[in-house]
Amino acid sequence: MSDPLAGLYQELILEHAKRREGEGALEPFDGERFLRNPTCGDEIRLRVRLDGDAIDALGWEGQGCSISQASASVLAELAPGLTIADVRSRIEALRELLRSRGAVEPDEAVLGDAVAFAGVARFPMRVKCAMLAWVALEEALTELGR
Amino acid sequence: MSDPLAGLYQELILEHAKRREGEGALEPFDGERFLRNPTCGDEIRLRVRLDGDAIDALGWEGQGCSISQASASVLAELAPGLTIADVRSRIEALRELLRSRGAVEPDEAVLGDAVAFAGVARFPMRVKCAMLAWVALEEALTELGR
Amino acid sequence: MTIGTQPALTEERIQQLRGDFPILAEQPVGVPLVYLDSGATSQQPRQVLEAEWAFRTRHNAAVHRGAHTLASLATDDYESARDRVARFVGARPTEISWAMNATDALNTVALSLAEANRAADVDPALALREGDEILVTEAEHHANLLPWQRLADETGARLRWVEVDDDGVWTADAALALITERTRVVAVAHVSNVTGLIAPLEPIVAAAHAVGALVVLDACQSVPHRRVDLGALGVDAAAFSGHKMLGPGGIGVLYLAERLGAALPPARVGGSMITTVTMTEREFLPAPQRFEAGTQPVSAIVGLAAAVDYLEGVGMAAIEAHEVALGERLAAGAVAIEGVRLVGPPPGVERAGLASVVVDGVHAHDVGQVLDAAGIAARVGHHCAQPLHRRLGVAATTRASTYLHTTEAEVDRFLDVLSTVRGYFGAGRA
Amino acid sequence: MTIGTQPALTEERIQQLRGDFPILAEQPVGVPLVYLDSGATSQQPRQVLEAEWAFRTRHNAAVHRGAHTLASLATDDYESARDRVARFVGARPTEISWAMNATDALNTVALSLAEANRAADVDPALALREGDEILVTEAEHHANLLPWQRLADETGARLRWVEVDDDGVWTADAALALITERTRVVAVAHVSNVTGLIAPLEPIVAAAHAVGALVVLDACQSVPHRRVDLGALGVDAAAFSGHKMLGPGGIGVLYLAERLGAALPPARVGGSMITTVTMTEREFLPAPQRFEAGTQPVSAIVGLAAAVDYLEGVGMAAIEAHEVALGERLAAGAVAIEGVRLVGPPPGVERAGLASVVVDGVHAHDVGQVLDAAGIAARVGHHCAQPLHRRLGVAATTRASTYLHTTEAEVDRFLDVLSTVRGYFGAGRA
Ligand SMILES: Cc1ncc(COP(=O)(O)O)c(C=O)c1O
Ligand SMILES: Cc1ncc(COP(=O)(O)O)c(C=O)c1O
Repeated sequence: MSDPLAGLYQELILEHAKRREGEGALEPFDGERFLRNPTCGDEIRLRVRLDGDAIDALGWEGQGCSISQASASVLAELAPGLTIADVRSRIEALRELLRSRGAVEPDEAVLGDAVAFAGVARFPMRVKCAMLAWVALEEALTELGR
Repeated sequence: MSDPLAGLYQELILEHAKRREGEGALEPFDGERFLRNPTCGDEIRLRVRLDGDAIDALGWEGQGCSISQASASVLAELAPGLTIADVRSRIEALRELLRSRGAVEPDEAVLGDAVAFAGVARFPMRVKCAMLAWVALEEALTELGR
Repeated sequence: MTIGTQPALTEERIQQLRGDFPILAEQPVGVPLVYLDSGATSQQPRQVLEAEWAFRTRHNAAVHRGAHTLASLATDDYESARDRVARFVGARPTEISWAMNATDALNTVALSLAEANRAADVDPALALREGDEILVTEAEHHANLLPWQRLADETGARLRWVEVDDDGVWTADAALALITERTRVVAVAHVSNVTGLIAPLEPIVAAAHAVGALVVLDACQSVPHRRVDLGALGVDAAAFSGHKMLGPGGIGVLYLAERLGAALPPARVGGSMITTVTMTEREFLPAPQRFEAGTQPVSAIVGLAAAVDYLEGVGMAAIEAHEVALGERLAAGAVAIEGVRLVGPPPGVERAGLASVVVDGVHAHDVGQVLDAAGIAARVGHHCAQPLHRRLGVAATTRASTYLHTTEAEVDRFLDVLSTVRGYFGAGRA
Repeated sequence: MTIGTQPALTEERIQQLRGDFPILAEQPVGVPLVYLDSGATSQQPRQVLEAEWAFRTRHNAAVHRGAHTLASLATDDYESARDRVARFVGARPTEISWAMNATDALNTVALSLAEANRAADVDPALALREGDEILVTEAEHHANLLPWQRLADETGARLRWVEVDDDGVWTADAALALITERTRVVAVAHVSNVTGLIAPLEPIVAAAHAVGALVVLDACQSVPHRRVDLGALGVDAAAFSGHKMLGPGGIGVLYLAERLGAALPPARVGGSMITTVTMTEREFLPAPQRFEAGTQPVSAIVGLAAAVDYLEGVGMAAIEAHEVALGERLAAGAVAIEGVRLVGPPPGVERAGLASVVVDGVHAHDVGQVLDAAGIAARVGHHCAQPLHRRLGVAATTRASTYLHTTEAEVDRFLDVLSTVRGYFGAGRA
């Protein structure tokens, strides 16, 4: 395979796309958000359960490309146990990384497995795929007033 | 004045534009036609009275540029006394001359003073002005079934 | 070898034509570009660019307005372009008016019918009432579906559709069964942009006209790729886009057969399409000017006429033969790959020069990415045909679409890379 | 000398800029071209042509659709152009969508309001009912009159208009007297294309908003020639055309303030503006995509952004100062000629860089012909403003309109030739 693709589809991503961490309808839940990427038809329905100021659990159902599915899986692994404020700042960090076109260095301490999405920054058409689950969580929290 | 203009505004045209032969509301009349050139707002209301197979008289009212006014005047001078068939063929001759972009030589025997419009053929935007009264007569005759 | 009066598109001839398309020498990902997305938008030969450059630097002015010489030169270019485009599709010049794109042209027909329907003295030929029907197919592009949905909603008419089978194919019989005395409009794509299916127009036009219905043709994927004689087909209206036929963007063509153009009110109103305007009243010019409100995209129209000249120079019969062969090669090649599902007519049945496929277990977006990395520009998504994709049971497909400059080697390269996709994503492994 | 941060348009600077406009070196009638018809359509600098050439030969592809690299490059160019055009007029990028021309943009607003009005649950802010009023002026271009006439006819609202005086001038007071609780829409030209009058917008916007009416601005003659900040003006919608601002034809700009863009349904429907489509239902994307059905004129949009860059490079303040001075020179020069009547504000009152005149006893078409023979391209006719001309008591006027490349010498040449017209036709002689 040629170089650019390897940057995009890192092993970790392909692996998460198969593992689908957190897939399933979470019950009970506090917030829910359905998002759709009209360009390619990616869809996600994401549910979040809170525990005070922290994320207790995430669950998602959806279909889409490997990037969007992997990204949901990574998020579902990363978020539980973190405070809402912390999760929000990590969502922002991923957004900044993906929009940087390669100018920003990913920080594994902040992003966890999501550092693997650094390569997406060079593929502007895929940024929405990688952000889909994360934006869904962000909007679910906002709807909850958190 | 520069050359091209002299070709367009021949003395005969400027003279007819002032003389306005046939101007006025003809009474009684057999056919009438109102035409408008939307590009420049030229208007003409032309009436025709027939005498058997021949044109008995023409009358017109209108406003417009010197070309359109002169052309109405020339027609009003030329047509009376001619047969309908003859007038129609002369209208066609003027049309052919004006659309020729200079390729057709005008025939004074057919067109009378309208030979002066030969220069209009080089000004495509003015062809409609020069044809206005003539088309009005043609359409008035057609409406009369003649 | 010649096809019609033009040389066939042999490998040699194609290589020669490719020299006219500057973009084909670009390497956006660092390897030679294989452009298989002409169905979305086509690339422009130098001749089109040069025609526009000449117009803009020598004759540019407002047309049909001023009396000055520049305006006269621009008007000549403009009307000459209309004549050439009209001749290209077997239309009279007065049957051709301009739009922003084909979508705009199709909207114009539907909006104009809605406007006609609101008139106090509705022309019975144009009237749409509750109980009337508008017929489309399940495979339509959104551009030839949404305007009719809305017209149906507004008038109370019912939208009906010809269903497709599991491959996305529909038949003349299915269409004819739905054309009844209630049918007022039949709107259909000449060639499907997803399946490559060529619509069985002849019986449909006959049946529609027998019940007094209008036939509106979405000719976006036909006019660029094969000889289409709209007059001979007998459709009432048709739409296509310059940017899909080697021409510039920003120019769509609306064909309205003389009888319809004379009856239809305009969708857009404004300057250059009127005879008399007062503060409360307006009277319109006859077609085509009636449908050309405001300053038209004259440079793009000049470019489109240059594209038409170019296509005629190459020969539409030669282009069609070449692309039909490439379509067959794509279809046959796709079904030969394990885990790849072909949409549309099977190999051996005529299709246009395009093919859409589904790769088992791999999302189309990922397929497109693997192709792109190999320099292959193909299109992934629902191709503005969501109902069709829903019926096929997939969110998205991957489409390769050809044009006169496409080589067999490019098609083979596409098929080659396509065959590696499942392995790459580990699909098919247990 | 500088104006704002840019050098003033001195004779020397203008000569330098003229070098960018290839067409200004043409001689369509064999003498140097004096182009005084920028108000109808402007000429394009090489920079605009080159930007489009580069786009079409290097990045051309369908935007916002494919996943391939070419499509990504095209999308970047497209959105960057939107950003630049938005910034140029003080708008957010999401407030800018594309149209075929300004006429199309104005029709879109009126058609969308009609569509909103047909909805089951009409947004009260957009509702138009019998007894409601739409306000325009008697001086409007047909593009900003006919769509409102039709909207009034369809909704039962009443069209009212601000009357003009014998010179074609109207006042803020006259407008304010007509803005009442019944007013739902005020549609007005920022700068008149016939009189050069600059509309007193501030009090009108305030009064309209105080009664909850929308303000729609026809910015065709303002945005190209002076700095316009649509956000600061507070209008709800605005329209202008690329071809009048050094850009290509085939691209109009529709500005919809965020609150209106969020509420308005689309006029055109089709691909690329939807989220979900079934055979009977459709859901639309938010603005601006909602208003961009089908393939957009991407090359023209890229060209328009290059035009905007060029205008900003020259400096809008410098352009405005130059053209206001030329407008004054035209007006003062015209009234000094015996038998010539000036339309619009008298000399000494600010006007845009254009002037329309009537030559006693000579039809405008004949005036234009004499000018043309001298190489002067001016516009004759009703300039798509028949009601205004009817009020002025003339069928047609002769208009000279300037741009940044117009010199004082060109204006003087126009005035010189104008002063010979009556003599030529023997008008004024007894
Ligand atoms: C004031 C005004 N409004 C509207 C228009 C219409 O613009 P367009 O023809 O580009 O649609 C024009 C130009 O003709 C104009 O000057
Ligand atoms: C079949 C079909 N119809 C309509 C369209 C719409 O064309 P445009 O985007 O040029 O308006 C397309 C192309 O996208 C198409 O393929």
